[in-house]
Amino acid sequence: MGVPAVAMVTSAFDELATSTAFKKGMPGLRVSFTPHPITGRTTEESNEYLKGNDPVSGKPMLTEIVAGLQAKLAEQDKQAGEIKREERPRFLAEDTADNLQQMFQDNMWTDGLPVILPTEEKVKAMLKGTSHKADEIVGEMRPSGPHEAWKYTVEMVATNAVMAGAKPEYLPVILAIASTGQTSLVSSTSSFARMAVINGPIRDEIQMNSSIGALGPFNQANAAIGRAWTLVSKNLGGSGTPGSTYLGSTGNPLNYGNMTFPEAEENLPEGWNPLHVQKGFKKEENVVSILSGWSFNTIAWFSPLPQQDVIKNWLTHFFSFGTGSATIIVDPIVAVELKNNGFATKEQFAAYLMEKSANPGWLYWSTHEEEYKKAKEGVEPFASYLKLGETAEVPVSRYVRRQPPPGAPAAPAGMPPRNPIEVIAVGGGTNTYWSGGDFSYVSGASIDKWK
Amino acid sequence: MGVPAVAMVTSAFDELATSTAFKKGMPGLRVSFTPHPITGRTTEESNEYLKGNDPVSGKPMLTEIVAGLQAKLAEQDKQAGEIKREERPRFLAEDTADNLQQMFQDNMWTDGLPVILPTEEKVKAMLKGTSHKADEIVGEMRPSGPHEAWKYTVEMVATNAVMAGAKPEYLPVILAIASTGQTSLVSSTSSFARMAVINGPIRDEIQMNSSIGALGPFNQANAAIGRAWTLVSKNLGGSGTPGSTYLGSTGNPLNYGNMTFPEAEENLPEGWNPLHVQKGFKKEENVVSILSGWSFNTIAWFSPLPQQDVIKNWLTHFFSFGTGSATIIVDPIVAVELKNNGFATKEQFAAYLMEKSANPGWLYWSTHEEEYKKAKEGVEPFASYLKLGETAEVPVSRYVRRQPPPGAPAAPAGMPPRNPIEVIAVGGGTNTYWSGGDFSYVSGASIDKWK
Amino acid sequence: MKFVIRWLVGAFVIASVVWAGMVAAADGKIKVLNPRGIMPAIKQIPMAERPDTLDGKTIYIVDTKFANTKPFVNALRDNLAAAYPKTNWVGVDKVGGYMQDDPNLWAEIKAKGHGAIVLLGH
Amino acid sequence: MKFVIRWLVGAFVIASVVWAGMVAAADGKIKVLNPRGIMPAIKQIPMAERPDTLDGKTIYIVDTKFANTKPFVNALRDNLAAAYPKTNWVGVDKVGGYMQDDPNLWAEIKAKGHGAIVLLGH
Repeated sequence: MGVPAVAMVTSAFDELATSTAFKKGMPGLRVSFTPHPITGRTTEESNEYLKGNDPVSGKPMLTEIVAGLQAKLAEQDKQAGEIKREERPRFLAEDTADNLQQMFQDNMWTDGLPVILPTEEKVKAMLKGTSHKADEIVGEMRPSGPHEAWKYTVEMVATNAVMAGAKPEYLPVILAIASTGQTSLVSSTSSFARMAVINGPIRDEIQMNSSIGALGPFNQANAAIGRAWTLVSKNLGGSGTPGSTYLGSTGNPLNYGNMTFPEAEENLPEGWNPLHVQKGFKKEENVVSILSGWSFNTIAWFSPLPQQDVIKNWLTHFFSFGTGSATIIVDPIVAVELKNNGFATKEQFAAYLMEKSANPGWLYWSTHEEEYKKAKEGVEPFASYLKLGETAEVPVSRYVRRQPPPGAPAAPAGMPPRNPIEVIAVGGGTNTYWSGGDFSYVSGASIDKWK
Repeated sequence: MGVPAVAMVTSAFDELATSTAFKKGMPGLRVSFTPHPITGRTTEESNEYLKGNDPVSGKPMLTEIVAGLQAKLAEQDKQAGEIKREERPRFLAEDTADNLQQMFQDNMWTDGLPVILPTEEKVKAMLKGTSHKADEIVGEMRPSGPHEAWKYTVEMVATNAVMAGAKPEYLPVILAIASTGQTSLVSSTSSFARMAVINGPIRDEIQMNSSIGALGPFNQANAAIGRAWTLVSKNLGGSGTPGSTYLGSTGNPLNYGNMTFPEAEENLPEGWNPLHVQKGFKKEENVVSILSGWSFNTIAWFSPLPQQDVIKNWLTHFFSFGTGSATIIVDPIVAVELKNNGFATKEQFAAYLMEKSANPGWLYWSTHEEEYKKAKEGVEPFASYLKLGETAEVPVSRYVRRQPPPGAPAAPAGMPPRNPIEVIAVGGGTNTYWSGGDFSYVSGASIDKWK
Repeated sequence: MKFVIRWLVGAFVIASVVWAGMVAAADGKIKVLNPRGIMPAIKQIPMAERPDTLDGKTIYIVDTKFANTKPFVNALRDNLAAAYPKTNWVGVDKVGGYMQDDPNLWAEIKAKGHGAIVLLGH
Repeated sequence: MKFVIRWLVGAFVIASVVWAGMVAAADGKIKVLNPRGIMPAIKQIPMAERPDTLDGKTIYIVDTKFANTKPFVNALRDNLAAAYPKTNWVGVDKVGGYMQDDPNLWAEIKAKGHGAIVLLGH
């Protein structure tokens, strides 16, 4: 900024502030810490915080802030130039298999589970899964917008693919995911989840499961590709160290498998396009689509209503708390029922959901009590909304109905995406069930490009 | 039954019907298959099915049913006695590590991810984690009520613990989970998820993570214990073969890690008891609690309302579609806020949620349109409910407020549980977030017993 | 010379032993424990003898009451009755949900019926 | 005899080679690839010189607008103003959400201010 500055950060972000200041080239940055959290504190509570001590340094907070703005700098604080990073040898120091397994765990290079150790022989065998050169740069990835990006080569992705338990024929899918630059472990204090949907003939060639149990731990390709994304995110994308490059307060259990599954394309009703075709790819192309969200509900609820109304009713209520994004995952037999009920395409069904799931007054006001109070006090636009009555829709724009053009750069990690409702079919048809969550489309990448 | 019988099953359950008939001792059972699904079919659609062929045998359906009831039995259909099962040698045939890894995959003895191969040396080292004898029977487990139960010894559990990547000091936790007889892969056409919450000092002794990212893939103990449950369920509990012992149509992504985490006990506000103490165990005991549900929502939603009202409002809407069960997972800083807002115990907060989240008329009628129609037609009790008005609560009993006494046998897998709302604290306090889902308490088991 | 020969013989013996060890290492096979549990024995149940004809017999159609399957169950009864009018087709509901046993119903079928069609799944 | 000795020498050579191989196997160490990516270089940024005193100076308090933190930000300004009344404490909001840059604000602070307190997180 060019002027003396002090950063004020709550004590929960102790590690984050220190490591970020280093990575941004200002290791001597003056930081004052407050007790955590400051969100939702009253003026009285805030005064108490400010009259107390920095919980990290133990010094009185106000004095520390003023000292940070006027105290003489140390010599090293005035330096420019490059700060050296740790070296990156191609091989690790030799050790026994058991010691290496534990070392990968202790360094947080895994998801907490054992890996296949990436010997040169195994990585070479993995690289047979692609025609690309081992030293070609695949992309760069960061935990979220403000973090630094790391780069990685085809060999580095192959190394993590070996670790995840992938077969060489899965490598193009994993390279395609890595090429999007999307981490599966977004660093936000909210605990993000990600989803990877695979379309095209490669689904069968590598024997992925789009039938019974497709979302669960029942198939090597589904599981290993999903897990490879986690390892790529940690080891190549600089993500996933709790407290510095991962801040999700509780964490998200969906990050274990990253919801990686193939769409049940062949069981879609006629006229319903697979996800990649909806996004502008050709049907015979192999494509991975990345989606981002937080929550996953699997609905086993019988109702005499037609499925479109059950889903619509659920969505209306889900939206009263969500981000306004939604992805509906339907069993193929539900898709067929929806088709039979008059929805000729996925897009028609999505449009129906978008139109009909807008919040009626009674639902809007019951989940937005503060706005209700303002409306009663005559504050606009809430007062006008209230005049519309209990059953009319509150005209809050939930969707930006435009879609990013094909090939447009993906939204940065952690940005709330604004996309239409996605509809994806998967499952074995053992029952007319469906799932829904607040996932939205982030980007798609060609798998064929990485063959 | 003692009379000629024909089973009619939809074709989606082809494998299930065949394997179940075998396991129940009637391999020659006459089965006719209908097209799938029969749920939600009209009379016209049903007539069309019945005038067609059995989609499995290709024979006309009605003729086949009648033949099954009157055609002469084959000699083997009249036999009694024992049917031989495959043998169970203690060791597998020797092979290379790579071949064994792939064999475990191909036999579905893993979750799709690589395992640590359970050599005698590694299993012996694992067994040092318990004082129990290797050949002691730990329990029995089945995929769901109607399935056969398999039994397993301490050594068999240790073998699967090695495979999952566990350390010997985790073994008592894994044995305690196995001792409950609860599979993590419930076989139902709905896709169940399970949760394992660990309480007591062992959480720190084995370095589990109850802080930032606790629910995600960031800790060896959390991850390996959760995964061991999957392997135990598959290999010792006879669960998890899609189409025969697993029928969840889409599968549940939460099954990868089985939501296995320690409660952040030390950060609970004073007066808030840890989960195991609520269930009748002593605070210093080490206990694992099993919960069952389907859906998980992580809520990152700011509101000027106090947290109890945000959670209550969300729950009201969630309940309009759910099972009536709920577990709320709060960050410890949310727990402190709730305490400061007047909830002296978890139970007080749960009671508040139970009382206030009952469906008001407008919500009930908007999610139960069929009942609404009946109410308008004067059908009771709906007509009386409707007279209560839009804002009054519809008196549908959602909760059975009694709790199973300590030591009572757990409900069988797949049974919809009826329990009070559970409140569990976990997370690193980086933000005032919370999660909610339709999980309910199934049973608890002592870990110390298996030390 | 004797010493030298002994030494060489010794070396040869070592070579043999080491060679054998190396074959095992190159072969690289390892032995691991069986990860699977103990399956119960299966008691085979003899199936009931079939009558020569269903004419004049009573056959129960047992609805195990999976959700929204009533139209199909009724259609099954009506289609059978139309195709085989000499048989008495009786539709019955099993008590409780699909997980619950109904011994009274099985006893009734045994006493009054000559066969049963049991609907499972949806 | 010459032949026998050659044979024995041959066996000895084999023994040595095999022995070396066996030592490596017993030691059991393996070499694996580094799983980590390429971190960028860090350009160190020299920090701005501090004034001797804040008396008479203007210090901006920049609210990056995390949710529900306004009472704290205002309390910070009021407490500093009460404790250090000779300094001009100016509260400002950065535009947009916490992920958005605000070059106009940084330019204003540089032109009119002598220092800044930036609030990050919640």
